[in-house]
Amino acid sequence: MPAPSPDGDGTLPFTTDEMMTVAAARALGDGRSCFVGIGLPSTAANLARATHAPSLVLVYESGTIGAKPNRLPLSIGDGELAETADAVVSVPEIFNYWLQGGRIDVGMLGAAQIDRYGNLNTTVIGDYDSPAVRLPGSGGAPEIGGSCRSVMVVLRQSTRTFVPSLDFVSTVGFGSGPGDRQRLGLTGAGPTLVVTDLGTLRPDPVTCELVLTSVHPGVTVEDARDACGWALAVSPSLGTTPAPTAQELAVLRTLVGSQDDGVRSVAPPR
Amino acid sequence: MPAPSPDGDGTLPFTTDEMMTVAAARALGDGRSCFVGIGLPSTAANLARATHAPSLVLVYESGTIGAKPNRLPLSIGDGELAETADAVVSVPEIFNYWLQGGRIDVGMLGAAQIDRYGNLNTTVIGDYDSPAVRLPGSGGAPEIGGSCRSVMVVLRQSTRTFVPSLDFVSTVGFGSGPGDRQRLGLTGAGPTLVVTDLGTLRPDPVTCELVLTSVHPGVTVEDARDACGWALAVSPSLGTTPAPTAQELAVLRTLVGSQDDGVRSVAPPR
Amino acid sequence: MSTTALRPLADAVSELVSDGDCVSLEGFTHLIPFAAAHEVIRQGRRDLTLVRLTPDLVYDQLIGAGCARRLVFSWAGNPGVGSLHRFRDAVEHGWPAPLELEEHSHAGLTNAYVAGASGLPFAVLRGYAGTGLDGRTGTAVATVTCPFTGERLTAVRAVRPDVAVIHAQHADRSGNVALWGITGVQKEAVLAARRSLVTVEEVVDELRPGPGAVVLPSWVVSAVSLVPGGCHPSYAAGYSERDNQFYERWDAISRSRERFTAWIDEHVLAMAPS
Amino acid sequence: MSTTALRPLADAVSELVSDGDCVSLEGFTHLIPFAAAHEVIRQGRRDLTLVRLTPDLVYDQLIGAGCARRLVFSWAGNPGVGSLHRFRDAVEHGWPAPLELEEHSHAGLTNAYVAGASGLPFAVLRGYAGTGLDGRTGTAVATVTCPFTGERLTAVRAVRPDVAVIHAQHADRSGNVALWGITGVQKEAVLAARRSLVTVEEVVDELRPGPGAVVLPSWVVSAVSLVPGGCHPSYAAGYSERDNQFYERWDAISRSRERFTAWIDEHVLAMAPS
Repeated sequence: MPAPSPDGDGTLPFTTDEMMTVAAARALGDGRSCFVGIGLPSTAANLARATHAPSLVLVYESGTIGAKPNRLPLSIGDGELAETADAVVSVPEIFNYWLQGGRIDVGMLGAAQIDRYGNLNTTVIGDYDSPAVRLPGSGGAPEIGGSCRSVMVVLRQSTRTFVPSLDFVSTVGFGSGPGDRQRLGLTGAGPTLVVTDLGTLRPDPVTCELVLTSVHPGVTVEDARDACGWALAVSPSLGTTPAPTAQELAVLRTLVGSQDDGVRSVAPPR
Repeated sequence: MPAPSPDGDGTLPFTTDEMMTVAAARALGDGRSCFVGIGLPSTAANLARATHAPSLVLVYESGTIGAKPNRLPLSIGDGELAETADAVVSVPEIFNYWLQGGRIDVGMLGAAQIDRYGNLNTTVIGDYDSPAVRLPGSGGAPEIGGSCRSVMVVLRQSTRTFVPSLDFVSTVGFGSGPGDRQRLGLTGAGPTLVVTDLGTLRPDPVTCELVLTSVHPGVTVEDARDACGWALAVSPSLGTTPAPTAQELAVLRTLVGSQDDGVRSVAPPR
Repeated sequence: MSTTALRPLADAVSELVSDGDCVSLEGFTHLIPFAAAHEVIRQGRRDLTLVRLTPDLVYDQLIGAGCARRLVFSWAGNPGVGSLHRFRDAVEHGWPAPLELEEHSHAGLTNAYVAGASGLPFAVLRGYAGTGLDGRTGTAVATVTCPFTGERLTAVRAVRPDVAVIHAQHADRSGNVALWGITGVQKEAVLAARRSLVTVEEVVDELRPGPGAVVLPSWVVSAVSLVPGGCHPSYAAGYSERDNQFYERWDAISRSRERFTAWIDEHVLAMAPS
Repeated sequence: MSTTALRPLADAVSELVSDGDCVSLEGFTHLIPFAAAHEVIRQGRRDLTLVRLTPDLVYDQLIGAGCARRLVFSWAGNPGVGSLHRFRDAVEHGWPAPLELEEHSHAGLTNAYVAGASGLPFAVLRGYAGTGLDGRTGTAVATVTCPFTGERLTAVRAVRPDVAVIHAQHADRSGNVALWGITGVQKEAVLAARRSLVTVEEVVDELRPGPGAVVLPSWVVSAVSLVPGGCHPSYAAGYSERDNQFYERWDAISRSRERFTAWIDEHVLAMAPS
């Protein structure tokens, strides 16, 4: 692992996945509750907790509320989550009382495909009955997307992932546009932020269509447009994401290393 | 407390309430599960557990499953129940998973009034809106009466309690007769046994009307008829309840004494 | 989400409970929040809708003191002793004020809390069928047809109190709460309510929840107040037994309006806030 | 009600699991009953309907071994690693046999278990709305209208497996069971099922359930078998960590039909019953 230079001047070497994870982590506010799955969302949430958001409450669908893992969990059933949690409840309780009860601020979701309205596919590529690729399926995502106060989607951007039309709707974002969430009885605000390896997108407040609101360092608007399967709208106030700081990179790399080798060395600063 | 003579020859002095409690206890089979409230049902169930039914599983609506109290509990929230139980669950769980789930063999209920079809009133004497006596109400009884595999009712018999028409239906027995339980969606068999201070009654298998099936020692059929507000049917095979044995009385009196003075001396023989 | 601060009971009650509120004080014969109820009486709250499975002495006191306009309940007795005389006097004679009743079974009212905690407008159960309760629940009970089997089942409307009040054994300094023993419907009551107050026996440096403990993180609790003995005369597992003599004495105290009023004057109104 | 006797795993599986049964092996990434699944494979069961939130490696093995006709599930991946290749091969190419899918969300299938455990024909939730799952759940999802608010909600049909199989840490000699850590939907699966089998790490003289433990009394369990390590390679809190290298190796083992078949031959079929 390369040691980053100590000054966070935006010229540090970092990968696009690291930029994506850091950008997702920064969007998680301190003291909020966050419903996280394993993988990049869990990495981002733990990075946030280890940096600017020490009071972020991590809720995993396995029933661990307020988990404070000292290493990245290998799965949502990792004993590390149960042992460090404020409370461990059953799976029915986590979905009914905590998620559906409207108590979670941010739900973090990944996907294999996303469309312009932030709808997500995690089920199948191709036809459902004779699929090209059978993916794992919905898991907790439909109701995380429905009931969390807001949703953050994290995925790599390409024409394979940013598609004009999903092969399967696993999780509803804004459906086919304004008013659909209300018509469907979805209580949360939906995907208010999408973080990719190229930049960040937010829904237009009127049309609900995703709009590119920032690009990561070194990424152009053309890069982002080329990696999108529909005519990507760009915000008039497009910004550039600040590069990862040395501290962010150091903590992130230690976190990721902790998963590989089981080291328990990432105590959060609290 | 008078010490009973050691031979159980039917001539021991005992009260009518003691006879009633002993008769109720005897009807509880070993190894079965029993949903009990505080008062006479709890006394009878603990008497059964301390005598012929050491493996009787006592379930209280406070969520204690398999409670093995060493003294009679003062209320269903008595710590003694939680401390001696196999499992303590929430009130939603006890009603939904255990009672409504159809897992309880016998529900024990008391009442202020009963009618010929075993329907029970624990709510009000007189008119609901301007009552002569406002009673505590339904509590767990409607669903105990509905979902337990069978129900045992225990109450003192008089023309005030055995009435032609209830002032209020708190718990359905057989409704207005055959087929009503099925029509109402009540899954259990209903009140298959009523134990009073005068004798025992069981429903006629065809009409569902309660029939006097035994009288306690010293009680006549006329006594039972006089203490009933409707024309009481009598079984052609009417029997006499065996008197309490010396052992039954001794255990019962120790149990009741344990409630008064808090003595913890009634360990069951297991 | 807000982080709970420990605060004096009088402040917490003043902030959280207003005239006309729907208030649920829960604790299934165990951990009954008497001290908080006494503070509600001292602050002179009126026109409350009181929700509770087992009104017990705690609501007998609130009803007799004139705080309640409406009672939502399923079993109103003095457990193991007999009647609740203040409840009966209000129902039978309208003293000190008429009391509207919304009457349920335990299973029904429990599921109404579950629906409230779950963010659902109603819950489904097998219950009430054939009983006289059908007409006595206001508009809170209806039927619903299973879309798969066609079976008719009972629907009970969700309870969403303005405030839930419970008593627990422990809180930590961040306001996380743990209670254990018989835990009843306290979790559901707190999660169903818009605001919540927890009185606790003890504040500890670290929660160490034991078997069967319910833990409520600080961000679902509005306020925590340290009130040792705050559930007397009921039980607090690990702290105190039920004061059964008080439950028995209450029968005589509460039989007469005069004796009750004198008791409230002396033991509640004249007392300093906890 | 029957009192459970401890019995050998092979006997218990033989008695409880038949061809064509609906079988639920539960354990939410923790305490997954692998040893019992291997016994099902050894006994050559066929045409099973397999129900499970997270099929995981355990159903990849049962599907690849030809035991399953139908899968009821909500997330079919190798957690933290990638795809379930035997599941995918069955779905994408019908090997070794076509696999019918009934596909849910976690919240939906969880509530289907809750309804089953509660003796109800269905459960209500906010879920599935607007997703493609609507047409993929067979007849298991419908809508229901709130009789109080008129709101349309989702109804999910109860799951009532013929057999539920779980792994737990402890049983006592009477067959009472305790499990702890992440307890998932195991209680609901056992209570929803007609019959149940629990494999355990250890038989103890007395259950001493710790914080958060689920206790299942012997009279709701059909059989208990002592199988230390019976959930390897998944976790057993207090006993073993997840064998993550096995989860990673499974990716390569399961990619090829030949290598999978050789693995099953060597590590399952050639093994003596536990």
